[in-house]
Amino acid sequence: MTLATDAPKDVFRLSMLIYDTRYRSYTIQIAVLVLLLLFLGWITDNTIQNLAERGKDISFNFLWQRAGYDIDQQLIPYTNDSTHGRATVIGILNTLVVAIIGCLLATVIGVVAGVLRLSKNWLVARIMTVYVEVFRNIPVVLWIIVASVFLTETQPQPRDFKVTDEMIMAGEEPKASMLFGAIAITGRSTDIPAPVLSRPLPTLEIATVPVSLSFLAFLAVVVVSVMANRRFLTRVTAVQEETGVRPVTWWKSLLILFGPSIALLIAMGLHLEYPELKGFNFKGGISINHAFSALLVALSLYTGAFIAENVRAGIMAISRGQSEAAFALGLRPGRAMKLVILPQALRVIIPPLISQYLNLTKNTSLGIAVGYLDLRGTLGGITMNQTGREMECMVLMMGIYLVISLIVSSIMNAYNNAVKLRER
Amino acid sequence: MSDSSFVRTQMLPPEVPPLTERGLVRWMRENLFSSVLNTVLTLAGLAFVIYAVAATLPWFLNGVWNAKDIKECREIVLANAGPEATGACWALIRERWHQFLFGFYPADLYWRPVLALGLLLVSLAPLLYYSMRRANLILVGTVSVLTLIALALLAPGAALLVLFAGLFAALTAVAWYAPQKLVWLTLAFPLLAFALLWGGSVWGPIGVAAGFGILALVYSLTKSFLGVVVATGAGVVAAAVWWLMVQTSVTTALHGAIPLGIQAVNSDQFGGFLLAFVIGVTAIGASLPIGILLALGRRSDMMLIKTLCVGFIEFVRGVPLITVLFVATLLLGYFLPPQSNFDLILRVIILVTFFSAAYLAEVIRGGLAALPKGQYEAADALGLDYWQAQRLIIMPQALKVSIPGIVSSFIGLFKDTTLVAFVGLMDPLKGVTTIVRADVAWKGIYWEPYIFVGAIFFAVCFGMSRYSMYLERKLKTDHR
Amino acid sequence: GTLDDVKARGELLCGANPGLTGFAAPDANGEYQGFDAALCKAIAAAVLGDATKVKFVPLSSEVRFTALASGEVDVLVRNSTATYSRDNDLKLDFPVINYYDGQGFMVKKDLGVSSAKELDGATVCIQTGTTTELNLADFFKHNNITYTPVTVQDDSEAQRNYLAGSCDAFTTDASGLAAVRSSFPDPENHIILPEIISKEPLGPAVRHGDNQWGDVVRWTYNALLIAEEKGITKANLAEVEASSTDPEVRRLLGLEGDMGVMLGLDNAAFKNAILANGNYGEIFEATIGTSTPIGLARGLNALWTQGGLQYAAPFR
Amino acid sequence: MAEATKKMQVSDEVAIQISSMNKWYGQFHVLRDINMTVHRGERIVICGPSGSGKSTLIRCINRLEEHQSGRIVVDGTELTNDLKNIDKVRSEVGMVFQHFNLFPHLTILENCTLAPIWVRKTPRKEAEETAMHYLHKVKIPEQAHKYPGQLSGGQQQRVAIARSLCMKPRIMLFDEPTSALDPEMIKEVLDTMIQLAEEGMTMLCVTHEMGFAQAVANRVVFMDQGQIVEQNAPKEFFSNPQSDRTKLFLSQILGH
Amino acid sequence: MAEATKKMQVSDEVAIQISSMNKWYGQFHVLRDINMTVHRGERIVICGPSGSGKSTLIRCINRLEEHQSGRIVVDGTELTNDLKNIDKVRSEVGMVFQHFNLFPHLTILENCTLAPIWVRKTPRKEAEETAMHYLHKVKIPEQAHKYPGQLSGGQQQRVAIARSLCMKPRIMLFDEPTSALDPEMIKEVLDTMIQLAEEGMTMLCVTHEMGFAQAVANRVVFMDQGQIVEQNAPKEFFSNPQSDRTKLFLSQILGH
Ligand SMILES: Nc1ncnc2c1ncn2[C@@H]1O[C@H](COP(=O)(O)OP(=O)(O)OP(=O)(O)O)[C@@H](O)[C@H]1O
Ligand SMILES: Nc1ncnc2c1ncn2[C@@H]1O[C@H](COP(=O)(O)OP(=O)(O)OP(=O)(O)O)[C@@H](O)[C@H]1O
Ligand SMILES: [Mg+2]
Ligand SMILES: [Mg+2]
Repeated sequence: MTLATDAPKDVFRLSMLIYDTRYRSYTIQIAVLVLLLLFLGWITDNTIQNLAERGKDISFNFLWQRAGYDIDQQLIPYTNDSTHGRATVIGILNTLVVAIIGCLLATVIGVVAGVLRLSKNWLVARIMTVYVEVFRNIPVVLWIIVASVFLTETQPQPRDFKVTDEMIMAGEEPKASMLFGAIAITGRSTDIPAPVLSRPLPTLEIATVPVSLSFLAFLAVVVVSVMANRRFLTRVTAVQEETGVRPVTWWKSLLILFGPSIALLIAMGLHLEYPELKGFNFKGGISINHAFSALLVALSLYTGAFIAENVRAGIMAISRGQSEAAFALGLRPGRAMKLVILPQALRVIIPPLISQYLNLTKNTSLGIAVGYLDLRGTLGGITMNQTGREMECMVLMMGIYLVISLIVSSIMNAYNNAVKLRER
Repeated sequence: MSDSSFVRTQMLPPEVPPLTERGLVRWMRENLFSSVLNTVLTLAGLAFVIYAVAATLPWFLNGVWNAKDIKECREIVLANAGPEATGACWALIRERWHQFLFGFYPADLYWRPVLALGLLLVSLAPLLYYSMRRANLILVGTVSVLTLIALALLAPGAALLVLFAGLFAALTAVAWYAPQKLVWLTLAFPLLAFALLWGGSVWGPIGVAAGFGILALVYSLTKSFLGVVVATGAGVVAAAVWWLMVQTSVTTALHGAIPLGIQAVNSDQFGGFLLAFVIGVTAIGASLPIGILLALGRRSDMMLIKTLCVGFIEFVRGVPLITVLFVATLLLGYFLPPQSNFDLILRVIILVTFFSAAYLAEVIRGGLAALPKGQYEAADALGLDYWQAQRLIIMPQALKVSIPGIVSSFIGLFKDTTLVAFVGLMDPLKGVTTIVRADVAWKGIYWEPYIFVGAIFFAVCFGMSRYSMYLERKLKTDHR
Repeated sequence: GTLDDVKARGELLCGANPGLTGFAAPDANGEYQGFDAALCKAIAAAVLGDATKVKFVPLSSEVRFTALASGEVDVLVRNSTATYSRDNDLKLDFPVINYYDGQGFMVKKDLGVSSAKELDGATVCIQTGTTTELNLADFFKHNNITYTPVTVQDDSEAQRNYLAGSCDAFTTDASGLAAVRSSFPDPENHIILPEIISKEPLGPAVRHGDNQWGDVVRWTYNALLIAEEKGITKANLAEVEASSTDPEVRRLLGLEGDMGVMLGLDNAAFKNAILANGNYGEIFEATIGTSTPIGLARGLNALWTQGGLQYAAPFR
Repeated sequence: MAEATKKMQVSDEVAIQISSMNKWYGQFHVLRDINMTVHRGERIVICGPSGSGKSTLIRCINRLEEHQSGRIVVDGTELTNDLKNIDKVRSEVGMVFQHFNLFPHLTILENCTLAPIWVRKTPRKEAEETAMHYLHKVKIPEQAHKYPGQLSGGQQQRVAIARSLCMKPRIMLFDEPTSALDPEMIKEVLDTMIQLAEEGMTMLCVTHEMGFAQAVANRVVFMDQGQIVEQNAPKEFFSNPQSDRTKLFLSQILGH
Repeated sequence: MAEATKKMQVSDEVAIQISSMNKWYGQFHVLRDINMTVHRGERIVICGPSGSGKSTLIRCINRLEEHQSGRIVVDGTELTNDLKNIDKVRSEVGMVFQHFNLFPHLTILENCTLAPIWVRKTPRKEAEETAMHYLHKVKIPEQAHKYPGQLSGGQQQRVAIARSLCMKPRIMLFDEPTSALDPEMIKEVLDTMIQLAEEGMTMLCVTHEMGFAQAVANRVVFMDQGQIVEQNAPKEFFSNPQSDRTKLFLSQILGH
């Protein structure tokens, strides 16, 4: 047996920077870092030069200047005397409201379409296939425009609702009338009754945003009833575990869930304020403009088509064996769906579902096609135009979109980690 | 228990199922009316279909194909179908179809984009079918015939036509005899397409190609003493120096000496589907290598590189494409040296490329993750270096698995090219439609251009998505 | 400066609105036509001696000023209103005003409205990214009445919404209103309200600080005006050139003096500019005048001699 | 032991009665004129070439497939379209599949208690006790709180058997319970099944494990082309097959 | 034959020298003070319970894993962090994996010629000839133009061996080459390995095939808990194990 000689001294040679696995990765990373810094420096330098040449500077002061333009959909008070900063907030809220309602609608549409696509009913399955394929394969901008055109071109005008004395004399009907006497869909907006309180609690002003105490109280009651219902259901489950029989719960649940809030609303004097034709337009009630509706409808239908595919794939991914095993154990189809198929399918469906939510949120920026004043329309549109601050507006706008996306995707990752199937 | 013993002496022949199990009756019972709920659904579906058809069919049927403006259209509909009827005015499409397809590309040069499209499809063949001779032949043959027909209709002149016929015959022959050789066309296609679409001096594309030559040269010269990764970096730097600093003067000089070229077309003349394809195909094609690098970087164990790649990917995926397009038009100018200003289309393509690279990186990462670790180990154990292992072992497998994902990225991107209208480019959906409707003759026309453009989008995207589903199924079976 | 760049390039880059009927829009061949487009062609003719050496860059209202500032275009001729903040904050220069306009309203006749002040509570269609939305807000605020804005992306969207009844009134520059109305199947059913709520001086814009280039634009435009004043048309130019003894005309046509060279151009520059599309009046009549479907009267844009505002400094 | 099992009492009571049953898949006549009576306590092994309809037959017995003509009576309940009858039959018949079909999102214990709790309305406590009892029986009580993905194939199949047993079925159906398993694991599962047989469970088992058939079956049924070709006590069946098809089949099965 | 193989000359030249080598995975000390000398022409079988570090040891020898202390000298080249040395060692050491790890997108022939062409820069023609030579040797020349997916496991493993041989390695490492195979196929592969042994290849083989060990090994190394517990000539190793652990292990292995 020959013995190994002593290990050679580990002297550092320059070539080790490249050949030695210990140093090589540092060499590469430092090289990349240097290149990156050079690149960033180059860009910064160019930017400074360009700004100087065009006589501009970087400043976000415009956010505190008067905006001067009007926005027709405002979730918090805004007038043309408000600042650009506030206009931006309006934009963000408008983006979020489309995104959130759109996600809900798209989920409903997608789940229904996905399930119907798997239905045994040939006709319905075919219709759903056509829906999914048509929507998925045509640009969403077209759908937004089509929705807008459809709403504006095919619906009646406010004055078609008008009933004049002559018409009553002649016994004529107006050309259009409100749905259930409460909802008016016109070529320019959808007007629905607004809930109004006759004995509201006072309103507080917090950081220039008015906060209605009535609303807070309502919210609190809802939260409490939901929690109470939870407690109730846990108790029911406990009873089931004791006796094996689950007590009938639905009406008690309903009572606990809705009773208190309804009582509160009645106490505060809730009634509906119906839209009424006054002058050129319907007044009173809540007016939902068509840019919003068109964007919402188009995005929900478009994203719904994708979600339908995810749902279908998710359900199909659960092998037939699972439902057969459940049936063989004597579970009814409904129970099998709830206890066996859905919990598994959801694991498959939810990750792509959330990335669809992300897409929908980003696609709200296409409201530009119908003039919807979301974040892009306010900060990245009119504000940018009126102030000429492209750099600041774009950076701010991308930053906000990024934050929204990152929040959504971190929720996705947390969920994925939580439901991962355990394997050996 | 001998009473339970039984032997069949005569085998029973199969019988036809009972009447209730056969034919239309059974089909209807099972597929339309199997339960109360199903019956309700069927009736509702039927009502919907009937309503939809009744609402739109007359409009289509009353369509006018031949009129000089919208007023004439309306008169013809009035005359043919009475005062209450509505009708489509397809005459607009008839007059302006070329703008929807080609934008303002010179009409006598339409053959160039058509030829480029034909070559694109041919050069995809080796990627899609690898070395399957029959599939290659069918694809190349069909494409050749269709392209030749289209070219003949555009009538670029008999001499050119004969030339093209020869070219496609040659390609078809290659597809049959040596399908793998088509890869050369694939590699040359980007420059070929550039030369065809933009025209101008032939030296430009050759100069660009020379850059890749320099990259390869520097890499192979320095590989032995710098190691593969560093050598790659050196090659890239050298090529960048060539492209950014040297190339223009050399090609200008060469063009001065030997002026070879065809009529140049400015990129602002690009529009319609030509523009959509140029942006879509270039961006996907160019983003593939970047996407691969990002995906590799994201899996790298070097912290800095990984962080950079993750940061880039997450950033791009977190912002809407339209903001990226606005950056291309509004901000890119700030980041580049003063006075350097290049073509809007080019700027848009560059940013869209980075955008889609981030998405492709995720697709490819999925493909890489699907590879068993053993493949890397086997490559290591055989002594292949990093790039060799990537090129010969890892990428061919990872990309094959990723093809469906890449195709759907492409579909998404292709649809999203319509957004360039918002930065002033002539996309088919909004850009061309807007200018067409600004014409006094067609003012007031609405649905027809959208239907026309939508139908083309649908045909292209649906075709591709079906194809990628087919591929997915095929890959599933041969990956057992 | 820009002049040298244009000459070196051999082509004028002209930022234009791709879809404003009568002012600028590409025709079936992709050639830009219209009142604004004609000015660009005239500038190209003056600088390069060839009216076809102009490349129109379609710009949306949102990117137009950036495009100019970043040098993507040499001159922006896109119905842009000259305002104080654009001049100073955006660092632009408006060398001339080629069209005096004002913001107005159009409503349907059967709405029964005869003054903009009666529009309380109305819905108004408006294109975003322009001065019009600020004017609109100011007007309603000043008159203490309310409105609901319907913001749209471009001109054709605005018209569609207006026609479909999405809004009661459509507001934009009066010239635009006229142009739009003319294209309706039933122009007689729409009226343009008498109120003009703003001054909208529209003109070509150039980058601040490049005075020579600004001069080129200004004097090319002035040349067109003087030509009209002096009765020089595209048709009679050769004749005038041969016969005229008016020293100003002779200077204008480059027959006398070194006027073109002083500006860094050719002496025949202004002759070429006139030859491109004719004089101001001819351009007006050919693109937006009463004989066109758009049918705008000269109004404020008549020569000063005819009671309008178009007044060119003397050519000496 | 094996002989002891076989000698167990088979009662006269009829557990399953199939008469003149036919089934088609579309145009394909998959089960042809099946007649078969299974007595309580009988253990029947069904074998036959692939595609002969064994699985289909077994699945018809708990109505995972519908038959088109003839009658199937299980434990006195006839299988018709009546949902109540189907529920009744399914809760009395346990089934074990080739691919186990455990619910991967539930622990072993939850897999076993799911049906008792929701179908039998057993209190959870009791259901869990029963489940632990059967998990003891199949020798994996210590895995109760793991997930199916964490167990080996043999263990999973034993859980599947325990899961069925938790419903206290009177009849058990097995569809090739060992064919997806590695050789070492087959033994574990067969042992469990033999133990079950010893306790007198009525069993129908599709399997190619001829050792098992010889050890525990009262009767071996051979199917081909959707028909019962031959049935007999295992001894006679293996030593003295009557039909040519059976002979051919046995030579292939035992030969290799 | 077997005895003949064993009597083959073992040279004095050292092929692999491992001294005081230690390796950790994070906190886990997986290889502890390994000392081992392999002479050229030696055939060593490594065995031991699962998780004892056999695979890790073998993978350290061609640097698929990095060791943290001690030295490994292969063919005179020390394995350090120097990439050049690593490349050198890898091109002289062939490795065969449990799961073959053939490249599924390349034909058998391409699998075999890939490394010679790209690493050794052999002309394609020559590389193909060599490849066909080794495919003949492992008795599957007729499969050269098929893809790995079309071959049985045993055939795939033989291709994997041929692929390694095409690099003309001086040392071959095998990591449980037969454990993923069905019994019939194991023999094919073992035959190939025996043939290789007869030709005098230096081999390190992790395997539980004790028959193989007795037939061809010069030495059997027994590992447990990351340490070499016992090594000896096969005859003594099997007939007269010294350590208790070895005895226990052998009784399990040979017993079942
Ligand atoms: N859902 C179905 N639709 C149509 N044909 C089917 C269906 N299920 C099974 N078959 C066909 O019915 C025949 C019997 O199938 P079955 O699964 O009962 O056979 P088997 O005897 O269990 O075979 P194996 O041993 O392969 O499991 C086969 O030819 C099969 O192809
Ligand atoms: N990448 C790794 N990270 C952490 N621990 C590891 C890693 N690879 C292996 N181990 C652990 O190191 C120990 C030795 O593993 P090794 O694969 O060498 O065992 P083995 O003797 O080959 O076992 P087997 O016969 O199961 O293949 C095991 O306990 C294993 O869990
Ligand atoms: Mg079966
Ligand atoms: Mg191992």
